[in-house]
Amino acid sequence: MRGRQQFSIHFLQYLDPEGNLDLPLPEWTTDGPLLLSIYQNMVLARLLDQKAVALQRTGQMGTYPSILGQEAISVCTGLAMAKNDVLVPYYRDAPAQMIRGMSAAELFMYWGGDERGGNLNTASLDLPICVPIATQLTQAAGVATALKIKGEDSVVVTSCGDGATSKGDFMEALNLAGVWDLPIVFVINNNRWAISVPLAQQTRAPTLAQKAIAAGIEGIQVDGNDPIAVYEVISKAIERAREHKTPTLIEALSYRLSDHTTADDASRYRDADELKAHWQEEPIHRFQQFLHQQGLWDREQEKALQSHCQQTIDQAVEQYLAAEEEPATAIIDYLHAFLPYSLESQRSAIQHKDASVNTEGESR
Amino acid sequence: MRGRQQFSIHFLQYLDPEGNLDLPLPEWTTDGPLLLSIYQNMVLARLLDQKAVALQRTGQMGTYPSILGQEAISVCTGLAMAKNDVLVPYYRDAPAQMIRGMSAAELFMYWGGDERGGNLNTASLDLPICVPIATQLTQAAGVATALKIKGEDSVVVTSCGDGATSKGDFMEALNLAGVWDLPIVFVINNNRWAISVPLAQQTRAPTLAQKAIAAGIEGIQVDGNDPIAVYEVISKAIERAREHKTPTLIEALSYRLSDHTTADDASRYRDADELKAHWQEEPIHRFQQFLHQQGLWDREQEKALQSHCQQTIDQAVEQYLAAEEEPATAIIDYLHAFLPYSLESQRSAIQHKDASVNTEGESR
Amino acid sequence: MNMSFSTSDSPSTDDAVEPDKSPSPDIGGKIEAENKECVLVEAINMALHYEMARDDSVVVLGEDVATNGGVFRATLDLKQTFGAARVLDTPLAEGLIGGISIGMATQGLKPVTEIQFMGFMFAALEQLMCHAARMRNRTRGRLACPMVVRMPFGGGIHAPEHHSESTEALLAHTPGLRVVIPSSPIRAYGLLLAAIRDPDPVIFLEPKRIYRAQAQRVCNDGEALPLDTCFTLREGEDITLVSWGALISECSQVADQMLERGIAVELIDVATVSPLDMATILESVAKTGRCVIAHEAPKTGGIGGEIAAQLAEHALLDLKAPVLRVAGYDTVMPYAKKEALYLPSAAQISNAIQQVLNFA
Amino acid sequence: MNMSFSTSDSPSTDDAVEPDKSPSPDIGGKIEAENKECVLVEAINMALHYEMARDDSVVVLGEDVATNGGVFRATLDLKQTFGAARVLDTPLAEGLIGGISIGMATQGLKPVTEIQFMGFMFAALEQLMCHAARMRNRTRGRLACPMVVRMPFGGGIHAPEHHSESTEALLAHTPGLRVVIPSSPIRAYGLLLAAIRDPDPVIFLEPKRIYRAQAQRVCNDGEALPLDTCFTLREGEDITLVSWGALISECSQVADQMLERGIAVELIDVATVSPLDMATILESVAKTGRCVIAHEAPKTGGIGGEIAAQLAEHALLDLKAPVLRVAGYDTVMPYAKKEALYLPSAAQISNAIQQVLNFA
Ligand SMILES: Cc1ncc(C[n+]2csc(CCOP(=O)(O)OP(=O)(O)O)c2C)c(N)n1
Ligand SMILES: Cc1ncc(C[n+]2csc(CCOP(=O)(O)OP(=O)(O)O)c2C)c(N)n1
Ligand SMILES: [Mg+2]
Ligand SMILES: [Mg+2]
Repeated sequence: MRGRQQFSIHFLQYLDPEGNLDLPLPEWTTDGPLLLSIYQNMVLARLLDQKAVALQRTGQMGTYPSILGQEAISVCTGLAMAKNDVLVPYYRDAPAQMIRGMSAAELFMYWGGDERGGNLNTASLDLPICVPIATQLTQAAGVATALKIKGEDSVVVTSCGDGATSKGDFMEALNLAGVWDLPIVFVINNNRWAISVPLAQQTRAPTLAQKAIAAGIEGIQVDGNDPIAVYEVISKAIERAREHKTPTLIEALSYRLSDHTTADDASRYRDADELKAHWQEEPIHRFQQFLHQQGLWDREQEKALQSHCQQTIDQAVEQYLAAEEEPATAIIDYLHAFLPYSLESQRSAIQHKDASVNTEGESR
Repeated sequence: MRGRQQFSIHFLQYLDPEGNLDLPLPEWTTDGPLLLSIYQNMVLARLLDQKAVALQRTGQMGTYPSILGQEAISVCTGLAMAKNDVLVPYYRDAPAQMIRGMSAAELFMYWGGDERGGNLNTASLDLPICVPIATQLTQAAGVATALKIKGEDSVVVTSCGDGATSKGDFMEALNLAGVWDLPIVFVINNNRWAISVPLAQQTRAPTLAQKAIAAGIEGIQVDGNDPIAVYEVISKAIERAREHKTPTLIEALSYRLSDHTTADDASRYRDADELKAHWQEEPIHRFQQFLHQQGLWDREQEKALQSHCQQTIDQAVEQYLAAEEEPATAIIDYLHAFLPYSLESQRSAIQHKDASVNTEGESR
Repeated sequence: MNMSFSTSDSPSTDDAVEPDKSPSPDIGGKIEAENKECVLVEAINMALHYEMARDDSVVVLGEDVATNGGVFRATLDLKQTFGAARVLDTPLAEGLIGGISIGMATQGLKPVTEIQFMGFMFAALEQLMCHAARMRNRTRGRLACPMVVRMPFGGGIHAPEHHSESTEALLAHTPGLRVVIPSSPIRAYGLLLAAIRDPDPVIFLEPKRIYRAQAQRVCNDGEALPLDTCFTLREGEDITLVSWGALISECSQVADQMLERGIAVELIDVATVSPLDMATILESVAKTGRCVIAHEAPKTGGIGGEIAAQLAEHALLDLKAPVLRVAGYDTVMPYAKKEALYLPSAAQISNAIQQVLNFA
Repeated sequence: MNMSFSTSDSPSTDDAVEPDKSPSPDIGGKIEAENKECVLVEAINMALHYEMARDDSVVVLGEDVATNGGVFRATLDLKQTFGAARVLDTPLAEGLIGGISIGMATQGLKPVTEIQFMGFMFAALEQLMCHAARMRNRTRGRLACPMVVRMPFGGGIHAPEHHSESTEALLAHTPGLRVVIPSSPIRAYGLLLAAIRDPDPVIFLEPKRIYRAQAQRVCNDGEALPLDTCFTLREGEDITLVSWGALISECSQVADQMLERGIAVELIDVATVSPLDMATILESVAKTGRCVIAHEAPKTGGIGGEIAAQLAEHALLDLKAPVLRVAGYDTVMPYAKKEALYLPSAAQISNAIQQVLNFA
């Protein structure tokens, strides 16, 4: 006896790199303010990203992972989610986090080496970003399980990079989402590189979306630099998750136009021509062209937007640089809800050491 | 723009549960001695398994995981491999290990709590069995990498259960096999249960073979109780691995007719009817019917085989029970190639303690 | 799959991150305090029943914990009583189990997670050490991980490879994790309740060798024990004997024998190996001047080393003799045939005590 | 993918599991012993070059180690020199990296594996602790794991979260693993050669804070250092100061300051934290009667505790004062802004010494 099971993976793109339409627009695109919001958030994201790099370069912040060229994915993620949904982001998702309430100052704080950057200064149940690759994904599955147990109608959106799909956690989370029918959307930012390792050295799978097949769930590939396609796919997946408690894996194809982080030098391992070619596909120019074509955007608006963003960012920088330092004991005060008595003497030692650092200067 | 990628998973079966042919036989089945060897090894495997359970029940051996009903998979694995191939087995692969040189006494030793059971008393580079689920799979990928680096034409066969496919290691290994073109064959013994957890609670994927799609490699599902199909699929996969350095994932559908181990009681969680139904599909009866039909086997031969197996097993039991104990210091002597001098005093303490245990009896 | 997530039993999670060490006085009459003669694993089961009834936000998950009630039956009947939405059989993946527990805990649930054997915890360590232990700190208190990870541990039951290890020191060296080890049914009951109610992650290690050893009368009154206090099991003037887990029985035995010979052993059950209650131990050693520490884990780098080091730091002048440790050898846990050779014995403990007492 | 597995450079693996601590005298003239002024990370790179040239069975693997030469450039130029078949960029999965290293090692190769930062080792622990550490024992010597796992560790470079931890105690408490920590270019070179040549798994922890600190003249002669000996960096009669890794520089600094005040510090670099060479430390303390131990890892359960415990066991009568430990606090490693507050400082070490010296 022979039998056969068939599976397929679709790819979706509305706007080509020139901003021209490949397909008839989905219905929601009649919502002009939403289209503009996508654009405005992408521009803000890019300018903020530039500022973060500048802060690092001038010694005012630590190592930072730029999201240059991948703004569409994160912005559409943030805009497609409802307020009571839960975001479990990875470290190139600042735009989504900010749409959901994180301040730019908090972003700077986090990468400036200050834990308060993970507080998000809100009552949100979003998880903070996650440095150990892919570990957020099983946590996200746990969040989705909790929402389901609690009978809430909110959903989880979680994200990771292409490299992260090689780590077992990725598949474990996908598999659980399938078997427990979890209200969750996985978004892969496939920017083609994991530090110096190109996608072709991560996997032989021609798409990352097909990894969904292993878990028996829906997988789809989308042009991650086409905000229309990204928003369409993410919002539909969120809807499905909310209404039918079914998970989706989305592979958003993009490209890392920057170095991996400010500590990296991609010219060591990456072809200049490849980089140049991908600049032709980046999302902001493409979307601007489209909005122009649709008569939704002009130079005046652009100018106003730029200056508004600049102002927001300047304020954030100011706030960041002016922030008072946390007390020394903060390094132990948040370890447990209550300080175990056995740590009391260490807590005083920290205070004492801080005093001596303050009077003697950096004593190391 | 819309695009679509297609994937498919095939299922293969030659013999139905009554031993009747579904498909024309593959060419290698003209090799009568091979067919008989499959049968004989399956019978030996079953009798040995019974003995192992009996040894446990009578307090002469520790916890033991029976392979009742899954003999075809492991026997065909062992027979399809070349001598210089490397087996990286899981704990229901004793038949394959024995075909490759492990003695029955070593099997008893291992489950009797004696490390010499992992020595395999041979110069083989096969790995010993692996208790932490799925961890053998990435090791197997490493073995395959080594074979490839060394330019050898041998291949690796590795195995696991259905439950193991939920653990990240499984996917990590599959993915590496794809991207590094490794000469490796993964065999899943899908016996439908992971202790008390049925397959439907492990994954929503309708087949386990489709997990190969996530790694961009070949996957195939086979009736694991049909020795013809199993041997065909495994030997073809080994051939491909040897000649083209391409990996394959094989899902062999079988059923765990026994409790999970001698420490388990499956009646607590498993329907008696389900168990009964699956007894109709077990491989030995099926294959015996087939051999009868082919005129390759008769009652006399069966009788001779049974008594030969009994003899082999009795000898092994005798050897096992008569084995001299390892010296006490064996528990530290194999930790490193050379005992670090800091452990010398512990080594003498072990000797000393052993002496006191021997004179005072069990002192705990 | 047959897991029903009904909205009707949606838990109230208002007080999810609030500390709560006292039992609710009114739990709708569902549970009556009863004295039950039970063994350690039954006491754990009783505590789980109690707390799931009291607090809707408690959920139980792990491999084989639901339908099968756990391979040691610690979670018996929980699924029947509290439903499939609160008692979850997970796929086979410890990293996943760690991760989902964290995710659930951040959303106001209180997962009580089982790792089937401590030897299988390794795949979960990334989640436990990098995330569970840090979530509160990383978010400056916004999110927390009120979760318990239960693991049977230790040797002596003639189990196969990887089923008999004692690696509590790895967990105890991880700031942000509490590590708790009961040594009797009563302490198992009270400490598990405390662990579940603690607003932070607690690793709860169950000495499986004594799962079904001596029964005790345990009062099912929902009374938790403190999570940061050693238990002085018997007082004595001559020497302090410090241990935890299954070895407490050998230690008691030795203390009995010693008493017959006129030697009064003060026996301390550490119980909460992290954070360590050194105050109790120091006070005892200040009195006795002598100390022996016994544990199953390999000696080097075990928690016994930390205790001895703190004695060398804070009690040097009290010490009348070297601090001896009776512990596992620094080698891989042997298979069943030789595990007795590895495990610290009463004779070894008693020898060490004698040696310390004989010290000039 | 561009990894070419040509059969032409098939390594000879005859002596794969044979111990081999001496450099081969004849390596075809490919390498000439040269003195090179280099920093620690360069010394590591030099040792890797040396040993890959000398021994065909050595392969290097990890994330970003091939084309990029490692994020710290420790594996620079290895791929160019030895080819893509022996220098492998792996997919992003530490568990996988651990597993394939073991698989390779069992087949006669000698993998030298990089975990990009120690903070990412956790997913590999199941492989390292359950398998690498046990393969020889489990097969009664039939198979072995001659592999090295290199990991940059420790704080002080203002890196993001999870890039600054010191969790060597977890590894050192695992029988079957050796744990080695160099504190200078010369020791990095010699210890790494020894680690690669050792027939068993060695964890090689690289103190990244001093990767590019003070250069030293290192002789590229393939001479390995012993793997089970502390290095006494300076002798002194008054107090023993024990440390390892990056902190050795603060310790030297403090020793200098002390000398100016007439106090002779004996400074011991533990270097091989497992197995521990206690003989050297005990001998020193027998002479000085006083001891301070300094390490970056959290104090409780750190290796300092083990050393102090052994002093309390074997040197109680030698001790003229409590054994003090200067260590990290028992908390999560803080982010960059506050890492200096966490890290033990020269001032703290010097205070501890003063305290011990002042002890009646
Ligand atoms: C478990 C783990 N291993 C290694 C690293 C170091 N590291 C940081 S980012 C990165 C590459 C991630 O690539 P990808 O998933 O594609 O995300 P991208 O950065 O490209 O967005 C690596 C290896 C890490 N953070 N965590
Ligand atoms: C990492 C790990 N977790 C848990 C266990 C305990 N355990 C032993 S066998 C088993 C079920 C395995 O099921 P499956 O993979 O289907 O193999 P089968 O036993 O059915 O052949 C479990 C959970 C283990 N050995 N290793
Ligand atoms: Mg990427
Ligand atoms: Mg199974």
